[in-house]
Amino acid sequence: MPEPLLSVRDLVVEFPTRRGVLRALDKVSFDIAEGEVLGMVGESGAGKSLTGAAIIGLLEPPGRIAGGEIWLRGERIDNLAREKMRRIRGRRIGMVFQDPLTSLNPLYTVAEQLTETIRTHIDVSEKEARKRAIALLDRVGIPAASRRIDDYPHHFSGGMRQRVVIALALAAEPELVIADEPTTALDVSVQAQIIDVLKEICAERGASVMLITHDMGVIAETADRVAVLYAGRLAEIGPVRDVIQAAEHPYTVGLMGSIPTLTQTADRLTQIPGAMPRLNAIPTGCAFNPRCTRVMDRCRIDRPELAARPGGRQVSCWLYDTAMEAADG
Amino acid sequence: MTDSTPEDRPNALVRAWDSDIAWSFRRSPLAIIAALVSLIIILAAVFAPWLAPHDPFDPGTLNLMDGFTPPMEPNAFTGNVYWLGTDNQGRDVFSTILYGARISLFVGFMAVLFAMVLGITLGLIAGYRGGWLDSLLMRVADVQLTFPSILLALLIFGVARGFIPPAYREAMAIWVLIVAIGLSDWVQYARVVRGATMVEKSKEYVQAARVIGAHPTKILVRHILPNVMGPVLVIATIGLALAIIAEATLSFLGVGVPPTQPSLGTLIRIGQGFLFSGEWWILLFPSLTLLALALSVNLLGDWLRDALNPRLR
Amino acid sequence: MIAFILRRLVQSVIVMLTVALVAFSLFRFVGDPIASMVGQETTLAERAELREALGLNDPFIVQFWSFVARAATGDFGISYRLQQPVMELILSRLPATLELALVSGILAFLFGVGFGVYTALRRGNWLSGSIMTISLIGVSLPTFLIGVLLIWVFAVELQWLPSFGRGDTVYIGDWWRTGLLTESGRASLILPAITLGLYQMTLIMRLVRAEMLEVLRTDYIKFARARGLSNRAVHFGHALKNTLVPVITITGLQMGSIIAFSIITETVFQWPGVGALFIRSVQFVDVPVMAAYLMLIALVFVVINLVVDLLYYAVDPRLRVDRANARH
Amino acid sequence: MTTKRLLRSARTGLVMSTAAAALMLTTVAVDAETLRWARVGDALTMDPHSQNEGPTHTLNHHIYETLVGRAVDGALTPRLATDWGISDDDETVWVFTIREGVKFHDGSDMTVEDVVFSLDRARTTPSGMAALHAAVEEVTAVDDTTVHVRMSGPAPLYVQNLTNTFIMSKAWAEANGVETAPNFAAGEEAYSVRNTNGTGPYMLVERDPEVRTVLQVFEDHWDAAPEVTEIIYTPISEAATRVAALLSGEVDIVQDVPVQDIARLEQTDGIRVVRGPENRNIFFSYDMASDSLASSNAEGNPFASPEVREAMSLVIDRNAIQQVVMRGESQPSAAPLPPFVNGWTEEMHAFGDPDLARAQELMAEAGYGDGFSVQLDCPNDRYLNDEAICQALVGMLARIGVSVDLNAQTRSLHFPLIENWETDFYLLGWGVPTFDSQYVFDFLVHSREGSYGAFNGSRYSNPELDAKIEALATMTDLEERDALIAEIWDEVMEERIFLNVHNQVLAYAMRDDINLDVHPENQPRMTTVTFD
Repeated sequence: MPEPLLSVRDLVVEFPTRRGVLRALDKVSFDIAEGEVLGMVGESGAGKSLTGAAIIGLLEPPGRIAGGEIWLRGERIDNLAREKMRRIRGRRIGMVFQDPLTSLNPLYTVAEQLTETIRTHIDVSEKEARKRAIALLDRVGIPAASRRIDDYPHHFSGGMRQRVVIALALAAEPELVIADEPTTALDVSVQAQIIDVLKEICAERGASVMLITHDMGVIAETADRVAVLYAGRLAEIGPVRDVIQAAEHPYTVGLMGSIPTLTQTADRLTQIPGAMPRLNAIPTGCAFNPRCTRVMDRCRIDRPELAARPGGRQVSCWLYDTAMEAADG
Repeated sequence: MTDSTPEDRPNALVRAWDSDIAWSFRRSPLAIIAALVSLIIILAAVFAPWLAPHDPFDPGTLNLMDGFTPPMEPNAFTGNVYWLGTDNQGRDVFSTILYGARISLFVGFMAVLFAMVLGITLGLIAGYRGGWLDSLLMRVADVQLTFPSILLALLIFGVARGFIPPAYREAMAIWVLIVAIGLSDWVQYARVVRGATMVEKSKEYVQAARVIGAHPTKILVRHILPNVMGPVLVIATIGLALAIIAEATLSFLGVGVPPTQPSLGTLIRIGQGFLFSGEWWILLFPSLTLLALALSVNLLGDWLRDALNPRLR
Repeated sequence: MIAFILRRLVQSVIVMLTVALVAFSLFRFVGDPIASMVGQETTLAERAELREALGLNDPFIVQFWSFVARAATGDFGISYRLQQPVMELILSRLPATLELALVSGILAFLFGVGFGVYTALRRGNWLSGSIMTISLIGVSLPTFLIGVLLIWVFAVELQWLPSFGRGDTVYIGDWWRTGLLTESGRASLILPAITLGLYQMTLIMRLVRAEMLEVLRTDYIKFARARGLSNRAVHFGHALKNTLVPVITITGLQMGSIIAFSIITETVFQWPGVGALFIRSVQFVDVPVMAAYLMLIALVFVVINLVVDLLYYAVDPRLRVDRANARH
Repeated sequence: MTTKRLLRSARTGLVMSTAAAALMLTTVAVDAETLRWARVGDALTMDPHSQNEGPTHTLNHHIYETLVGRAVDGALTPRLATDWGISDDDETVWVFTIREGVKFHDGSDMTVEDVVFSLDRARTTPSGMAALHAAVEEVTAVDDTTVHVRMSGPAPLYVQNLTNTFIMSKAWAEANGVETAPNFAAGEEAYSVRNTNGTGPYMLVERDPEVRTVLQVFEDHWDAAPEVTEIIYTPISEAATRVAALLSGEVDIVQDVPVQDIARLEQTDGIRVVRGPENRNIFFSYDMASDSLASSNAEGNPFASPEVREAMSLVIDRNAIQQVVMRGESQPSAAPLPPFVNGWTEEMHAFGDPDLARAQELMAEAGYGDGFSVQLDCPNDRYLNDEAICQALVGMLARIGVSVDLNAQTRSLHFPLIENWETDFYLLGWGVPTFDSQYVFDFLVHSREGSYGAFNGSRYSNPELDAKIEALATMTDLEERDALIAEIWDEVMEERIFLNVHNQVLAYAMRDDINLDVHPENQPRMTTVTFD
């Protein structure tokens, strides 16, 4: 098996607060292979964005990585010196944020922001950087890129701005792009275009993508594999087709109830009664147990670990405990 | 209130003690010291008549010959001893500071109250009515904001002098001062309240209230004021410190309370004349008191601002 | 752009007229100018005569109108006290005040921004905590006391710096007398500039810190970090520039305050500027000077507001959207 | 334009050089010939006749000269007049013999024509000096050295009025359009406000009102050359700053020394303080005539009661005010006139110890046993420690139940209250430039009518006394006149129109190698300065 591009092992992210330490990510492990698109889904507050922030090293204090490891192409990056990590950001891991309206500094032209990013990471002349920037804008689908490059962000529409943001994230040709809900803030009409642009350009450059979203439709269309987060824990991970068609974790099953409409988001899981627990009130055992339709006694006591399943899938649920299955069988 | 069971009270106390604000307070030594210092000065000022060994505002009890007694030393003529010495009128500096702080705090609190009431009222009106009235009020606020407060106070004093008959000027001086200082500080309250009002007024319950004929302003007040309490409290705290300093500054310009009933600022203005003459205590002690008071109130305001702004926590 | 400036100018004229009316009417109540104009021997009849000659008995509106009409041509009459044309008097004092205000303003701005940025970036370390606390002393003591204490320490005890006045001055052009070009002029400027600038510095510092913290939390800063930009580029290229937009506005508006507070600083340091002139004029009820001073302050505000608007315009491209849209 | 430029650059050069010396601070002993002189306020104008005001005269005395001067002891001395007297032929004519060989600063000779012109200018409105020359009918030059001043009647003391009336050049005044004193209402600046051409020992070389004035010695002056060859005159309004400037060596003489700093300055190395009585007394007065007081809660007018006035005089502790408020720097006195002035007596001056019991008795007798309230109006920037004196009185009066609201404010607000009869109770200081009691009577005692009683804030009006006061003006028999003055004073003291506090004592602080005496009218002459 080839070495994965990104490997996250038992990642723990904690927030110390005055009422004790909150564990926002609890032993999250997953890999992203070269050229792969990994979707990451979950309700708001499940820890999707935190995972992205932890990988790129931009957790906001007082949040901190309290355990686990993050490897990028065989190099451990979660404990790098600040300056070394900075060199990885943008150059090897790019990031696209949710809201294109606020992601761009309003006081600088697109050209200034692009060339600044390019020249931070690649030793090229101002002129060359500008040339690359124009090409990049052209590639992400900005019409008349050579003219519009000198416009300020507010001159662009939301969709166009997100294209600019994608161009910026890809400006230094990173190997991995973390896209944190790249379409949520956009008009429905342009969402698909943006996803297409992102997917195409990454594929073209061989960059892997970690696509964070709560839009199952996007995942279904775009991702190779999908990871499902619940209350800071990975519930299930596996190839998109398999997970969608035959979800194993009861939570995922509920989540997939929203798929048929495609446009519906997973924000409101009317299918599953109750709400995701707050971080300071995660029940013992399986975090999902109070809402689970198939809850067992054990779920309330022991926490299920992520366990391998056939077809490259992994699930953390006692339903699939090998010992149990063996006992059942 | 009246029907609360006895158990409710400790609960409320526990809740208050447990609240984020209290927690942040307990964790900030600076805030604790500042609060202690302000509290001590405020209490000392409030209870000045009981705490002060002398009543410096009762001229009949003063003995001029007690003047310029150094701290803790007997007076050359009368043999009287005063903790912090006496000033040029034979007033006990310690007592005068307590009574002076009383005046300063009174002016400060009343000026803040005046600014607050004016600002909140105008903010509500501007935010609720909108339209030309809003534009007008906000233009006035803009101009007001650029117009230096001390000039404004000087002008108000000028006008007041024209309208108040000479016989009442002295008695009215403190109120004129309060209005002058308060009037230069209402804009901030107005802006905060206006913003909150504009948000609230579009909400359904206000519309609903309108439909059923209830006076929406009542509802607005009930809903908006709790929302803006935080920022208003911060503005008011900082405003209190500013008002106390403004009063001191104005007394230097000859606009202020009568010297027979001096505020801290007036005491400093008077004490300043003794900087080179050797009677350092007349200047030092009132200045230290004012510094301690204004600094601790400012620090409290600072802390409050950070504590009430969850995004900065 | 032109429409914008025109609109501004119309507003300015209205503001100026209002200030003129306010100033003029207020000063009718400040005191009796005759009393300070004449000696103790002047008879009541002579006083009445002078009052009549000065037009002080005319109806209010007549006095106001003649005031505005003449003010529009820069004629504010002659000072009752110094018997000099008010305009000339003010122009001769203005450079002193402007130099003081400008130097204090620049000092306040530089130190305010510097400290503000530092305390925002190094939140929680002891030095920024100390800066925050110590800076509060600047706003917790009245300006006049700070001035007097500075004189005591630096002029009387240490004898490092002059205690009063402007030192040597030289003329630039026909009427601008500057103290910036001589050593004693610069030495004389230090204490008053500190006294005057301390308060503003604290304000600016706090504002910069608050704005900076706010900006540092924005998405575009996060995005800039995510692109691997250096801390330097993020803090000073991106965060600071965005912070400066509101800071410039407030600092600009504070210039008005600086000029007003120079009344106190100038009095303490016997600085020969318009502030000292104004407060002396108030004492002597020199109405023409007082009125002209207020008009001048109003004018300064109007100009500052305009400059701030234009600066805003230069710093924040979003405001230029009007023009761009207008072309489409 | 070129001349203007040249002048300006010359001026700049001068500023540079003089101030360069000032810059040395204490490191280098200042050039013995330059004197840096600071006081609280500036001269209002350089015009010799425009303002009858102390600081204005003080500065102008260095540039212009008067016919007669006043010595430190109050005696008249020859100046531009070498001799003067009432004509033997006509008792209404004053004869002045004018000094010869006197030159103006522009090089022209001073003539009797200039004297006549100057006296005429001084007595014509809008001159501020006109009131002092109200009795003059005509001024004529009799010959090259003699000038006659014809009065409307006998005026034995007229010469006393001349000590501040300066002589200026007629030709210069005509050339510059300042034939009359500047008029406030004229709306433009008169040339003479910032330019001078006198005969005095110093020439004006730089005039920046309220900032700095530079005088240089006039080489062609008729009198002996003074030791001080250059004067840099700087007003410093803040007391602390003024003292600081002296302590730091930035000025050589401070004229208005705050009383509390005198002792400290005397102990400071390198600084000496000289002091002397000023021709100015400080007193309280009150509305004695109105039916009731605007600011009082009392029935009727308590000040109308002689018992109340006596009680107040018994409760004021002048010695305590002198010792504490004035730091010993005053002459406590019950006499409402300075001791130099003709008419002053030891008897008027004397006062007993405060007698609280008797005062309380008197209050009860007057029907005010429970006291009353009243507002005291007080200036806070005119006299030495004026506000503190008022404050002290507030304390003393409280002991007889008089509850006083103190309204202390700037002079421009205070004095109109007296002039317009808007105050019930006030503080006033009075200087007597003529050194004669008549001046006091005219302004403070005579009923307010015509040119009389402008500062009679007590509303006191006594026709008999008025007649006596008016008679004083024309009496030539000085003994008889002095007797009448004593008679008037007896009445005034009896009525207790004034509650006098003290006479002011002046103190000048200076570098300790400078010698300068205190001038009773607070008009020090730098020509009299000598250096050790």
